[in-house]
Amino acid sequence: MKKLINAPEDVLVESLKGVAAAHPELAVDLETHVITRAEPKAQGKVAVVSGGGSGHEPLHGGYVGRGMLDAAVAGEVFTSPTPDRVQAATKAVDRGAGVLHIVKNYTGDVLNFEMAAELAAMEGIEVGTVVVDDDVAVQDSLYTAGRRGVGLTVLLEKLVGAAAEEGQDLAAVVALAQRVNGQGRSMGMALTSCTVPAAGKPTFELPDDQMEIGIGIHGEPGRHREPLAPASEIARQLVEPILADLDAAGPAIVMLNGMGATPLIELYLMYGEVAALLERAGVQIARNLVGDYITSLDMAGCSLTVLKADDELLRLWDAPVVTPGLRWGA
Amino acid sequence: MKKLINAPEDVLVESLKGVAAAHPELAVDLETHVITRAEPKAQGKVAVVSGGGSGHEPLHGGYVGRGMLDAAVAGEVFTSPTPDRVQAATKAVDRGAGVLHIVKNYTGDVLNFEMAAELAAMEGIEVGTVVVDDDVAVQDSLYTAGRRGVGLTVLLEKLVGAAAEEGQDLAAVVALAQRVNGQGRSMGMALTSCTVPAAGKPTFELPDDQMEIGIGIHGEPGRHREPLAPASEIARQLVEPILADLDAAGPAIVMLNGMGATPLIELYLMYGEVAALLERAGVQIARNLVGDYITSLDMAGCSLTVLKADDELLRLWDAPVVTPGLRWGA
Amino acid sequence: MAAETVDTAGLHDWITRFGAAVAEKREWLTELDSAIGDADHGANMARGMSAVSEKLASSAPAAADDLLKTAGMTLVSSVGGASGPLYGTFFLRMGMAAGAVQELDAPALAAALRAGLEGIVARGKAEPGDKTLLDAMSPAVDAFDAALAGGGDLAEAAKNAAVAAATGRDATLPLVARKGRASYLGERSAGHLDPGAASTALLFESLDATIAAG
Amino acid sequence: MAAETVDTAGLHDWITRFGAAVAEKREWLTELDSAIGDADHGANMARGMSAVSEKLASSAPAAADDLLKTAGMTLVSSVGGASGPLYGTFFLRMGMAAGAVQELDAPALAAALRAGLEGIVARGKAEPGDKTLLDAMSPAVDAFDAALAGGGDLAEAAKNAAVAAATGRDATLPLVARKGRASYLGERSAGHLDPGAASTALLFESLDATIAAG
Ligand SMILES: Nc1ncnc2c1ncn2[C@@H]1O[C@H](COP(=O)(O)OP(=O)(O)O)[C@@H](O)[C@H]1O
Ligand SMILES: Nc1ncnc2c1ncn2[C@@H]1O[C@H](COP(=O)(O)OP(=O)(O)O)[C@@H](O)[C@H]1O
Ligand SMILES: [Mg+2]
Ligand SMILES: [Mg+2]
Ligand SMILES: [Mg+2]
Ligand SMILES: [Mg+2]
Repeated sequence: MKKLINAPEDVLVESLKGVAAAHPELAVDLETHVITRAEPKAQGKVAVVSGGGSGHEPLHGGYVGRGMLDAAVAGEVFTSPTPDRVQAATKAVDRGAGVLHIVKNYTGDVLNFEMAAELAAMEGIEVGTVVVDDDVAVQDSLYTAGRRGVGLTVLLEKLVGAAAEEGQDLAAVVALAQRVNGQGRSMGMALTSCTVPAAGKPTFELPDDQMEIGIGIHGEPGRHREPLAPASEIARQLVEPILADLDAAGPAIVMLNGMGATPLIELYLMYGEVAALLERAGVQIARNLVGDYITSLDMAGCSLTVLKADDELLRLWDAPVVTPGLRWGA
Repeated sequence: MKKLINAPEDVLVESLKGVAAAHPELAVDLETHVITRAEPKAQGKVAVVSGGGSGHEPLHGGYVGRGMLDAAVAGEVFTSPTPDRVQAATKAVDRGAGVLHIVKNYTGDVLNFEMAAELAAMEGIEVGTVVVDDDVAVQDSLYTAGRRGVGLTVLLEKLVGAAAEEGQDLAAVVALAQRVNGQGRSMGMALTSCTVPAAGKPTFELPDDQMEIGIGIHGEPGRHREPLAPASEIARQLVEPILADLDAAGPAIVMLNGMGATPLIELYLMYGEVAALLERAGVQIARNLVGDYITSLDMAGCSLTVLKADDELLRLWDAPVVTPGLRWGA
Repeated sequence: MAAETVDTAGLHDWITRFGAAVAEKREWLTELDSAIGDADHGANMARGMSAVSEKLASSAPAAADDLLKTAGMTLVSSVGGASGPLYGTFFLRMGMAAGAVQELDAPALAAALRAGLEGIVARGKAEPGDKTLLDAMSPAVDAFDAALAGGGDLAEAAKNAAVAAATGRDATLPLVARKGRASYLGERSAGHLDPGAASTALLFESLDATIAAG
Repeated sequence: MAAETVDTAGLHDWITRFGAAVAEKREWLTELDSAIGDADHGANMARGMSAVSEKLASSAPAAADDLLKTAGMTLVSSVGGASGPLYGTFFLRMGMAAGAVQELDAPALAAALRAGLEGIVARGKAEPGDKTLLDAMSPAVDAFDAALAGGGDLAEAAKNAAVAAATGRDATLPLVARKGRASYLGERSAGHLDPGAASTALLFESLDATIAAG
């Protein structure tokens, strides 16, 4: 395992120390692993909280700031944070107008945030929850854990953060979150596995001439493995399952995301391929992101997220955002 | 070789296509590989041009935009662009107030930009040149090619871009560029080699328990190889040679840069280590960047850049910048 | 002949043995989770159980319910992931069922285990055959009950439960996961043991060892 | 007996042979550059020489200077890197020295080669022993001159130049680089052939083959 770390068990806290050193505009609690804005929002505003396992940086801590999250809770690598820490974040940012929990659909995240919401209710804090489940690689079914929450989480945090920032109430913010979740889909692939520091070796072995299609963001193996293909073919394998699941004709916000070890030159190349396919299918890309926004440690690969947009979503998208990971308009 | 590409020989143009698709605010010439702002600066403003081999993204194309570069010229991977293309960029952005060429100190870059400046002179365009040579891994000497230009290039492009944007004349912009180059230093290290697409295999082999200290940004082997060490020790090996060469006590702008395949969680961890060492040495980090700003394809590793700052440099640093790679204040 | 009750010290011993087993098998649990999950089950359980040990070392409650609830709360607040709330709920519900007593006889322990199991079902909403820790825990608790119903003693119940848990763990091998992270793999999840079922088998193996030693 | 002059077609043949040699040895040149540079010398030279071939195929100039200058300009505008301006300057200066003639006799070719060499020195400011392509080119041009001065013919001059270039290439092996990318390696650059010296040896090997065939 080759990583810029000291002891594997210290990775999370030491990385948070670096975040604290780099971003005086954030308050980083090294005990609870909760990141909040140094300057909290005013009383009476809905607070937006997200969190999950670490290893997806800049998600979630990098999205704390004006126009996006009020707090992020960082779990151990790939492990949902515990309920007491989610509750600590919830209490820290509640401004009397309720708190939205943005949860990615994994059993661990759902259970821990559920328990946290129970704790919050006991203390009289109103909590709304959205469970993001946008990953078309996973067949959805009533009888399974359902689809995973992946790339759409980034777009949702931005849009919902803008709505909360402009003073929308909890019901409106929750409704917006549900709506965004309903009209966004993602699909990912990997060229290599990632290596969890505590495990010390790659989660899966992928021969030099193979790739995994349909991976999530935790080094889980994908839906299937196949021979390494050119970017144009990979693009097709990302675009088609999304469009099979979502009628995305019309304006859209599109993200081509790197998994952590994919250089930008490749991401742009893939974006060119993907944008051409989408546009041929009638998707009008109104806004886009190309870069590392929700990663999987040192995995090489990428994911595509397509969110159907409208004037309201584009307005919220363009609203100012000032976070380490996304910044514009201010 | 595992990359998100089609044919190796098409990587550059196809990646530029993606840049064009992602950034309507840029004009990308797929013939000359020149990237300019879609909305050029007004007549009478100094233009700032940079360029070099590709594979360092977001450098340089990702720094074209308001407050930074007017044009970037993308060479083949790790190969300086040719003089005619630099000249095409120079002509495209000249607004009658002269053009600054920002050149990283490599024989190829220096020779090609030199020939381009000769071509520009023949057409009556005044060109000033700064050759960035900040890499303390390389011993400087009158009899060698001198130090390489690496991370400082990013900070210099930002600062000089701000000065040009606010209307400083060519002499002032050149003087600023020289001053910045004089008071910034960098040092890099690699955990893995990178793979040049056309070569198809890693430039050097690095055993699983070894690292290279003092690498550049072209997959060149470093000054020496040694056993893989903890982040704290690596931080020391980056900080010490910089401080041995530069009296950096006082305010500074610091960049901890990823080489392309290093995840953000590791970069933040390294930043924590580096910031602590610098502060112990009397460096007051006034501004910082942590992320992938000048990369080496898919190399894993990082580099540290320290630039002595003062009120004037901090003012220019804080000036609005709107580019794909750096954005704030607007 | 083994004792017919287990006291708070015995429950503590069980938890200690489980912690040791998890620490010993940590890499194996993580390996199982690498194949069909995210390579952290060993780390998760080891982190949680070492937090429990520390907590109980600093102040070991005298009552059975306090001990079990402390273990549960500590797991909930130190593990995260799926296994944290699930194992945490198991011990919390066991504690609630056990009540403020100093020792449990065989039927009381059976009732507590059953309550723990039901707590996991209520939280995780998995069913037998979904390829989760339930596939080890549910047959184990059933076997415990069946042994008592058949006139067996505590030792026999614990032994049978341990065997049933191990059998249940092995039976997850061919299953296609329908809950948890492994479910994302679809058909590819078949052919691998479920990591949670593997740690649950350790839980009942440890209980058996405790009773046998007691 | 070989011809005592080389005409424009002969120069064209030389360039074609050089292009073919570079294409054939492309991977080797890149490998040499991987060891002490940035793994692109083969790609650079191949890209440049194939651009030159294409250019000359579409319109081959009749005069020696036009031919050489076209080759030089095409290299300058298609290669980039260090080798583009250097090899480009070499052919440009050769062309300027050759003048608007249809053929060059041995002394004229010698003068043109010398002018090309001096162009490289003026551009790159390297000295013999710096571990650059000069270490092959400088002895090659010297050997060419020496053969003529000693009464040798064009063929002998070309042969001796090729041998001197190859010897010069091999002599770069132990050198510590002082110019170009390899200089960043310091002492570690010793023990490797210089990639540019290797391509320059191909240049003179091709010249020798052209003259011998002519
Ligand atoms: N809904 C559920 N009900 C019961 N057990 C579950 C459920 N979901 C997951 N599990 C168990 O949790 C185990 C995984 O635990 P762990 O790896 O620690 O958490 P995570 O999946 O969050 O990484 C699985 O092997 C499975 O036995
Ligand atoms: N200053 C110089 N003078 C002469 N030759 C040089 C000089 N610098 C570099 N070279 C030659 O250029 C070769 C490298 O060419 P190439 O790899 O194509 O360019 P780059 O170094 O820009 O990648 C070196 O092997 C060396 O022979
Ligand atoms: Mg996990
Ligand atoms: Mg090069
Ligand atoms: Mg797991
Ligand atoms: Mg080279």
